[in-house]
Amino acid sequence: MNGIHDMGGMDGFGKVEAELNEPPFHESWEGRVLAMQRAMGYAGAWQIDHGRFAQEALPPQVYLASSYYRRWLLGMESNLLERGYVAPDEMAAGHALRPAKPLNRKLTTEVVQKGMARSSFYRQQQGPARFKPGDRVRTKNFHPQTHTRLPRYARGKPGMIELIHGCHAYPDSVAVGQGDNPQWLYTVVFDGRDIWGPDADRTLKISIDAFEPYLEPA
Amino acid sequence: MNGIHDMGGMDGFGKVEAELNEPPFHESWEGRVLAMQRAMGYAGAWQIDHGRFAQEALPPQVYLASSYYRRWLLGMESNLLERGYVAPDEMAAGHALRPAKPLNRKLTTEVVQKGMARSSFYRQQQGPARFKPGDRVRTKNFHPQTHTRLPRYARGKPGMIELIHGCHAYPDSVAVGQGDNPQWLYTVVFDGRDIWGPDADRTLKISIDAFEPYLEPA
Amino acid sequence: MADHDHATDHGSELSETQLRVRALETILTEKGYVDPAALDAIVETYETKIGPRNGAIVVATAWTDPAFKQALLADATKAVAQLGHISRVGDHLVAVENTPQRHNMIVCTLCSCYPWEVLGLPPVWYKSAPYRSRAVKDPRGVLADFNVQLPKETEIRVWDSTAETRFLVLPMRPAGTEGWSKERLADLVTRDSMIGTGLPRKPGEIAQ
Amino acid sequence: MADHDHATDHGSELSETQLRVRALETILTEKGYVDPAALDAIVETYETKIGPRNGAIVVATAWTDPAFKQALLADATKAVAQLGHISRVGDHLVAVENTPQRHNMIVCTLCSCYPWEVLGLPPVWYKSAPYRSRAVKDPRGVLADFNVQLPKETEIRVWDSTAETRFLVLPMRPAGTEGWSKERLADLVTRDSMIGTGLPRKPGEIAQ
Repeated sequence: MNGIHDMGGMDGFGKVEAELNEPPFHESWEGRVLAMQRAMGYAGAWQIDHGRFAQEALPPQVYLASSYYRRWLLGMESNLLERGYVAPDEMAAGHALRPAKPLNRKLTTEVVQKGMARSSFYRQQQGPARFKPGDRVRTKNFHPQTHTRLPRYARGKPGMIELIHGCHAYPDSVAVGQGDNPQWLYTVVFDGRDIWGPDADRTLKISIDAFEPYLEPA
Repeated sequence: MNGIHDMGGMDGFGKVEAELNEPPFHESWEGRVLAMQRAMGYAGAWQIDHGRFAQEALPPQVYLASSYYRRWLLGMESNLLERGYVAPDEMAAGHALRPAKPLNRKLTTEVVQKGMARSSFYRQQQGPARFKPGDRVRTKNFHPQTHTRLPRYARGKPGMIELIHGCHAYPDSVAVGQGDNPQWLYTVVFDGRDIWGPDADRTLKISIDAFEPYLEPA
Repeated sequence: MADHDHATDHGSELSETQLRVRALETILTEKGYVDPAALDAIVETYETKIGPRNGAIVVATAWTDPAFKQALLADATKAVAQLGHISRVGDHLVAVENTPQRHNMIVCTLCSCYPWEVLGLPPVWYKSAPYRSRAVKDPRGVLADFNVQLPKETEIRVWDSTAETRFLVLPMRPAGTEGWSKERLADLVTRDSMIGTGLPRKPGEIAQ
Repeated sequence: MADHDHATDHGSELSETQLRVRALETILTEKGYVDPAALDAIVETYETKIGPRNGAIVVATAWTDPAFKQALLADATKAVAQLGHISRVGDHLVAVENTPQRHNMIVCTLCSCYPWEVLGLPPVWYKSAPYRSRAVKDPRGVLADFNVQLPKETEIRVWDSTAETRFLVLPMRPAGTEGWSKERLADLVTRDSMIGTGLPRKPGEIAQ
């Protein structure tokens, strides 16, 4: 979806301001939100793109007015409700009011202490890769109402395949409950002027990681 | 600039909700803001595109969180300050602390009662029109940090000249203090699928009014 | 939609804006830039004199006078000025005609440009992010929000008012209005039907 | 940047969020979905174990061991895993090398993807709208915000992390560090130099 989250190339947000000696968390609730999200992910309650889609679907004014972990909280709440892990009356009561929906597994202290690796998104390939490094491609111009990982600024643009990352679960399918639908993933590099026009910085190259359905030969 | 104001084609804002029997103003201050803006415009304090640019330059989170007339207020305040009509200490004090900067004229009750027409934006042509109705064109792909009236969704897109509106003051120049720089103005019509991709409503045509520098032959 | 000022931090939100506007008017008045009586007159004009009835008369005239309709579609600024009932018409007005084949809808995605002279002040929804963002991409979805459904094959033409041109939709005259007076026809012409988010009332929908 | 919850209406803003998070943890615990002790362990892990020192060791190793550098650039996931000092490395790590001709910078415009295993939690600025919006369009302007100025002719390559691939910048080894130990070199490697918004410290910039 063309949500406010897709902000690459927007103007008006001001300078980047770094904080000296920034702590891992600014408020203790932030750590709890992160940890709950990790635990629910480990349990298989939803996938990373469901988490992203839920945040993207926040009204733009809410998205911009909320801090990073506040957005995680709001996204997590909507996934919990939407998928039936928590009911609205439970959310309102602040307590469980009925039995849990079963989950695959539960995150324990032992698992955490052994070290939690990020999931792998590699999937069995469904066919040969359509492109190889060096190929000229053009990104498609599409504007789905649903989750996609092709940013607006990079749609309908000519670029070149630079890296091939194997076959990955396809976020556009995963987020709408249509399964992994594995797709080849490439790093596609663009000249800054093809993206931003002739006045762009001439030394700028931009790459995205693009799934094969985002691309057509150029 | 690619500000939040350029929201054509964004998702996530929800349904359009009309208000029954909506009054002209919801709060009395709204009318005062509108009237001050009209009075300052009549006086020649700034032009309409300066007013627009000042609103576009509001931080996106402020823009979205502010009502229409609140944005007018914030834009007007920034034009008053930036152009030296009011000094920051006067704004803070809520009173004039020094003499006014001269203005061309002052809006009086008589002028209002005779009926205030909108300004004309017609300007003397600087050369022949480059395009005529029926011509195929392509909008340019550019992303200025400054004011422009070519929306992002319509950049780099093929279209057709439909109407020619004569020569007009050019907002991209006016807003940055480079004068009227008159340009031919056209209505350019696009097929919805050229804008939004193959899944777009097949019955959709979109037009914008585009100044000649926005266009190249296709 | 109530005006609600989220930009301020704590309580009494409206009064923050109100105080700020009052202070500004004080400064501009003391500086001699504005005359409060003239501001009153402007507010009064928009509250009482300029509204969609102006546009409705234009539409009703076009429905009953073929020569005027032709003139309106050729040069709306000039045609409306000659009609005489609107005291002053700015330049750059364009009228676009709905037909069985094509439905027109007006938006300003970049700000909220609107033909004030013929329609009065724009409604809040017209200036809102939902309308500005969706009208160009999903006009049938927007029409559904207004409970308007058009035939699937009707072309939807969205006019994005990106310059100073202002657009007025000339809706189709409802059936069953043969012989009606201009004034009676004007009662059928809603504001939304001149923006393209609505259709004119049908004869049965107004008091006889 | 202080965390400030503008989304709520009146006063005690942080406590609204805090209460909401506590309620959620209560529900999820009562439901049996989460174990508070495991949540404690996760928080502790991010607060104490996972941080940019992990990445700094990777970089320092690449600076001192040509075979490792080659392996890192060929397959960072595998190379880092074999290094062994990071307990678990997820798949999909890619290292990109700065050279006199090319400077790399990492961003995630769509959310805030970041190589947590090697750099720890991302700083607030990395997740902020100013960085996400500007890095792809005006990277030299962003570098200026970090007081970094690169030669005009240096290619700036911005990697937008739009999939699960995570990128680690391998900065150039500062001059004057011949014969330094891996540990001493690692002290030169800042977090920002591995994101591409900074450069490694010079020998004179750290305590001897």
